[in-house]
Amino acid sequence: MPEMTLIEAIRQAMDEEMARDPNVFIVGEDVGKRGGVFRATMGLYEKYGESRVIDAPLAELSIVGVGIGAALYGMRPICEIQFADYIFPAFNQIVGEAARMYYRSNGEWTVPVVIRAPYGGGISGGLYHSQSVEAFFAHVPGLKVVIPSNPYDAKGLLKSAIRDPNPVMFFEPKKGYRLIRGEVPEEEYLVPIGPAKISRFGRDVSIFAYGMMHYYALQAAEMLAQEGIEAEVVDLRTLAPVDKTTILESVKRTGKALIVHEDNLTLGYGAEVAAIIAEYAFTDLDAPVRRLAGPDVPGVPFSPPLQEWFMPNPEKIANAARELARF
Amino acid sequence: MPEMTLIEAIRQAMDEEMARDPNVFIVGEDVGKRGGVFRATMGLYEKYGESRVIDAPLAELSIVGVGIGAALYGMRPICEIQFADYIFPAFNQIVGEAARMYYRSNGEWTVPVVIRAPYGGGISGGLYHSQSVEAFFAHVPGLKVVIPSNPYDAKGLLKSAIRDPNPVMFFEPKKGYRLIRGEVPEEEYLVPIGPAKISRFGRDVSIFAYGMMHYYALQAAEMLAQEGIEAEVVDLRTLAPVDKTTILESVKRTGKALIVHEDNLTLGYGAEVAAIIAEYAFTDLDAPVRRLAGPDVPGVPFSPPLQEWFMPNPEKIANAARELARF
Amino acid sequence: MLSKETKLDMYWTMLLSRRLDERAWVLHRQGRIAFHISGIGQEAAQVGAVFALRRGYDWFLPYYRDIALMLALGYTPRDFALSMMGKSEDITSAGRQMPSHWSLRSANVPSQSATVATQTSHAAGIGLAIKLRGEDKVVLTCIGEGSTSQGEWYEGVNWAAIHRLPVIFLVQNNQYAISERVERQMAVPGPAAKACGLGLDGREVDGTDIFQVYEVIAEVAEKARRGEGPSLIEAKLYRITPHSSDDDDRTYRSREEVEAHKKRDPLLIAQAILEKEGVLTPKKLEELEAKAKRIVDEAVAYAEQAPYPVVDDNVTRVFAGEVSHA
Amino acid sequence: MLSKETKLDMYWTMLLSRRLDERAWVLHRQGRIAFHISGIGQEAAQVGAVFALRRGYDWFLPYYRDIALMLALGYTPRDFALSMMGKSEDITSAGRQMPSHWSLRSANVPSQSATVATQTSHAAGIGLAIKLRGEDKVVLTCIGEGSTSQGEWYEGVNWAAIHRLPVIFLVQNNQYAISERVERQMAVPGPAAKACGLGLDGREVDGTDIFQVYEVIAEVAEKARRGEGPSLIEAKLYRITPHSSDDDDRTYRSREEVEAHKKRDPLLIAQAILEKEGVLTPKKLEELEAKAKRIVDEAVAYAEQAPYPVVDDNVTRVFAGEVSHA
Ligand SMILES: Cc1ncc(C[n+]2csc(CCOP(=O)(O)OP(=O)(O)O)c2C)c(N)n1
Ligand SMILES: Cc1ncc(C[n+]2csc(CCOP(=O)(O)OP(=O)(O)O)c2C)c(N)n1
Ligand SMILES: [Mg+2]
Ligand SMILES: [Mg+2]
Repeated sequence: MPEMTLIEAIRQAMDEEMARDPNVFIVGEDVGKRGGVFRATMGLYEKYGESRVIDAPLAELSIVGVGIGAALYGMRPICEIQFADYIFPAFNQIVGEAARMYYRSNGEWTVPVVIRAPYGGGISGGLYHSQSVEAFFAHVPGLKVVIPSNPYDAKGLLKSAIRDPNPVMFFEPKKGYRLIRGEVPEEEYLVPIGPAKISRFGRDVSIFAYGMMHYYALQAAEMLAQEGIEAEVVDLRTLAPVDKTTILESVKRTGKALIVHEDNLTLGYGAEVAAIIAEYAFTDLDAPVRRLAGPDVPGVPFSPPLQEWFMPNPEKIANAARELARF
Repeated sequence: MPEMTLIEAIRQAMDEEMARDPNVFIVGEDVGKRGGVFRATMGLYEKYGESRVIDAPLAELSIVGVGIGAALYGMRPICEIQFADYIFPAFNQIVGEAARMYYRSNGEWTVPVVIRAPYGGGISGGLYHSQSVEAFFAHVPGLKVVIPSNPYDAKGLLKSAIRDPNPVMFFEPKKGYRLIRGEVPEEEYLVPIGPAKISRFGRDVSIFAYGMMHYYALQAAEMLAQEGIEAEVVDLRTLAPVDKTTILESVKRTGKALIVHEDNLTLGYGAEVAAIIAEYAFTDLDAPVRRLAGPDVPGVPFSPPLQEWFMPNPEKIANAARELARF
Repeated sequence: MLSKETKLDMYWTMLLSRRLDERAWVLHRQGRIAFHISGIGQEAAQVGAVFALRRGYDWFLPYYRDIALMLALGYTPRDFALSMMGKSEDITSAGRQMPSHWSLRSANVPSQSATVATQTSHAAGIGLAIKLRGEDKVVLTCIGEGSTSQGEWYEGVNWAAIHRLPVIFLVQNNQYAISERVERQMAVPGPAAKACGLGLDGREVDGTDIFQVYEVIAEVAEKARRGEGPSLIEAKLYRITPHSSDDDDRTYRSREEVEAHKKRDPLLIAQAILEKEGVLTPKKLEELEAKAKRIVDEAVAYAEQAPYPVVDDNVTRVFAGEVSHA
Repeated sequence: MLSKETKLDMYWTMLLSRRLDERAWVLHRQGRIAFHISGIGQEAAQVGAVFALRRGYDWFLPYYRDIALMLALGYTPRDFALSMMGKSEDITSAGRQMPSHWSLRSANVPSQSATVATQTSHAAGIGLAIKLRGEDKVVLTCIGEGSTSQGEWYEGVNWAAIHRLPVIFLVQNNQYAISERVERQMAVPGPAAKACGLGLDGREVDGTDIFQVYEVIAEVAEKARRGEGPSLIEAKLYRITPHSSDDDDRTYRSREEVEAHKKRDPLLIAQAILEKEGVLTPKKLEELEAKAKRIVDEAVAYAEQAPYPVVDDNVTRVFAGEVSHA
């Protein structure tokens, strides 16, 4: 199987779906000749032309609003938001319109739109090029929220997202774009939206993570294994709808839960996972439910030591998991 | 002490603060001659004139953005969003700008703005006039989030909010505007932003709520008392920053926690309260942490039986608390 | 040239809308419905626009005052009555949405929210899809003049202008946004004046004259079909009623002002034109009035006995594709 | 009339900005800084505007390319170097923000984010506060032409137009938004043409000629002070560098195009004017160049040895008023 980077897998997913379905098109800032500021759409403008790879005006609200309109008409738009940080101007369209169209029309109208955005810190991006925004959207019924942690999943999940009749928020850990490599089959495959994946089995403590933090969690588990602590690592992958079953089964096995994300702690995605565990796995627990997250400050600072302080990393994850395992 | 309604207390708070500080002004849709669609600003246009009670263009983003600008200059704007449902167009300004100004400038700039919005369901408002939006903002470091449940607190907290050097989101349970009455002292007072309040002591189960749900929780506690179940009711009042101490002390006493809100369940504010309890009160707990919330659908439906199904009420709260007390 | 039959049909649609709308106010006063928002005074703009387009083919993104527009598209008084009362058979949303939040798949009317201006970029997106597919459909989207203050509105129109999309932006300028007059919304005389800054054709039309509206919309629709891009049409009219059943307009405008505008009632103007042309006789008018009353009576009676939605699986379903909608 | 000294001072500010900006590119190539975004080619518009206003009195909401504007306001090369390297003494944010996210309390420059167009409504709000207090201050806010596609921008300008606020909206039209040409952003020839739809004065100026910019801004500032409202000024210029240190502009524009524009370098244009007027001699120029080099060298040297911020209580503090900022 060929190995490729995360961003190559994402590009391949779009390429294949555009070849398969003439209704699929891309709209976003600099997605055309430039191929996207991260090069996710590189080569697609040349291959599919400017009517299917559309350079949008610098206005996220209408990138999404126009996408919704085209989707209502039967197209399959992929809206690229250049950085997740710039998704807020489109918040009203995503939360108030895309998420509610199916429900409010009693199923008469659907909005099959995919909204892709690179997210996350650790890239010296400061407050406005580092943000994690998944919690806002995972709170909204009617949206699916997907975050891949590796090329295989990224490709399979993005293809599923493009075919999904519902709006899907697809957040890509940009620090991993070129860092994370993995095998991707040549033949066509899909990864279903919904199920989480246990990416490493263990009996001592469950670590729940996604995106870049899942990549780090696996590294932390390696470190712990050398100390004799067997961490189970769960890649949540689909944040909404949440896969309660996998989460609860894992906690049943280990009795201990650590949730990791780079988004800030308060009402970050970990709050929901912790709440689910506290309600439905109460009798399985033999330690407090722990969250390791970005601190509650308004964004990732730019300066190296401050960024380092903000971001969870394999060491911090290992420390938190170790402490929990020893509880 | 004179008795008054929730909305009268809110109006009085603004009136007093405008009289006290010439920098305080109101900006929003229909706040002038019309006195606001809920009449919160009734009489203030006549008293303070059109330069201090400003009818804004129909555009929430700039209601907040203009408020932020004026606040940077040293004014104390109160921005009224006509319904909480219409706050999303201003999301970028609130989350990206107001919340971060102090932090990103290392304290050089502050944004003393109050953003008021009526929220909540049960008023036949359907998907777009019923929403609870507090969880989005409570997730954002740099914002204070306040929800009063009675006239006394509403007045005291709003006056504190207006004097606060930070951006404060002030959400008002609109179903209670005229329904909830209470005594309000003639003399000047403030209620500090921060502390929750134990509004009824009990030993069997803690019910955490705010706004309209707190009003219902007290009614539920009355019903339970007749059955011999003593529920403790905690009015969270300030959602951000959260008052962990009061929450944890209450759980220590009762060993059982029920969190109630009308916002939908997943990643609603209850998730954070549950996660805090699951982490810091683990050894005090003798039952699963329970959440009672609006179902995970994209908004409160309009039709009476559907609205009834969506909304928590005293009976539903009593049922959940009873079950928990008997665990 | 419009045929006599068509003219009569246009008049009839306005009349039916008016009588239905008036009945809604009565039902609200009687406590039989929770809410009403009115299109009275705006029927000419709405019906004139629809008749200039191809029903069942072109696309429509209306706003909450577009009762008459919806009736012209095939939505019935019974549909409206069911929706007002939140009954299960409400075809727009099965009772989930407040009334006047339209949706009608059969007439290419996507579901609308209450959040003003959100439909503008949807209209552009539909226009883009039409252009991408090389079709000759046209999109009409309506909005109030106050709502053109939203950045949303501007962004949607800008898209259509840049890509020369087949979209007609019809602004129903009724001079108020709840209590706020148009001078609080913009520093230009009216929405049509905004067109020059956006790079599309902008025109004003007397929105109380259904035939003038028809002419203008027909003309710009033809342009759109020829690939000559979008237009912004401002229909000047007046909101004769309070903003909604929750409003009390005496706090912000005089009775004299409202009375003066009632003299420019679009229904009376159309009636006068058609009487003069001999299309409408007193007898015909009486017939139509009786028919409208009967239809509205029946609609309300039907809706009142119709069942409420029940709480079942359907009510918790938030995603398409979980069941097959065969 | 500008004095010789002032003209020389204007030139000097442009020159210093240019040399500092060039050094940033070098530092980035050397891996000594993480990021740079350039103002090269835009200095005339920025410096011309500041000199037409009252520093320390009027208010400024710049955008990320406004290095020269900031230097004109008293921000120093050392300040910039500290910020580029995320050092503790960075006066804009103590290392929290990326470079070029300006803030300078002493010069009435509120802290800026990276999210384009957000400063526009802030500028209107400051203008409103000035008007409410009856003062004669003026607000200048800058933005790129691409960013005027944001609904945000429109809403902010609309406020200023409605209330006739003392705000100057300076659009630096450098013809690209990253890779997208202005035709992808709007259906009018340029941002100045948007003014007619918003109801304010709109003008174009040659943004490569510092003295023309000065004249126009001085004139509209005077108008604003007299209570005659806001203006929209489009400075036509060209982005000579790639968008930022992360960009590769060869993917979307030809080298010939860029070279052609280098001939309209605002620094050379100002130099030619001043040489012709006898204000600038070869000797003086040499002096200034040497001085600029010295200042930039020192700034970089200082910043490189300066300490990083430490993780202390200050870094977790998100609310004002928890401590007294005495
Ligand atoms: C984003 C948003 N903000 C506020 C409202 C509340 N609201 C409903 S209608 C209305 C006035 C609309 O005025 P206009 O656009 O002129 O339309 P009209 O009602 O006069 O036809 C307002 C403020 C809303 N629906 N959406
Ligand atoms: C809301 C938002 N979306 C996207 C970006 C990413 N971005 C930064 S600069 C830029 C282009 C801006 O172009 P223009 O306004 O013309 O200014 P210029 O950079 O050309 O000076 C983009 C898309 C951003 N900063 N903010
Ligand atoms: Mg109106
Ligand atoms: Mg540009």
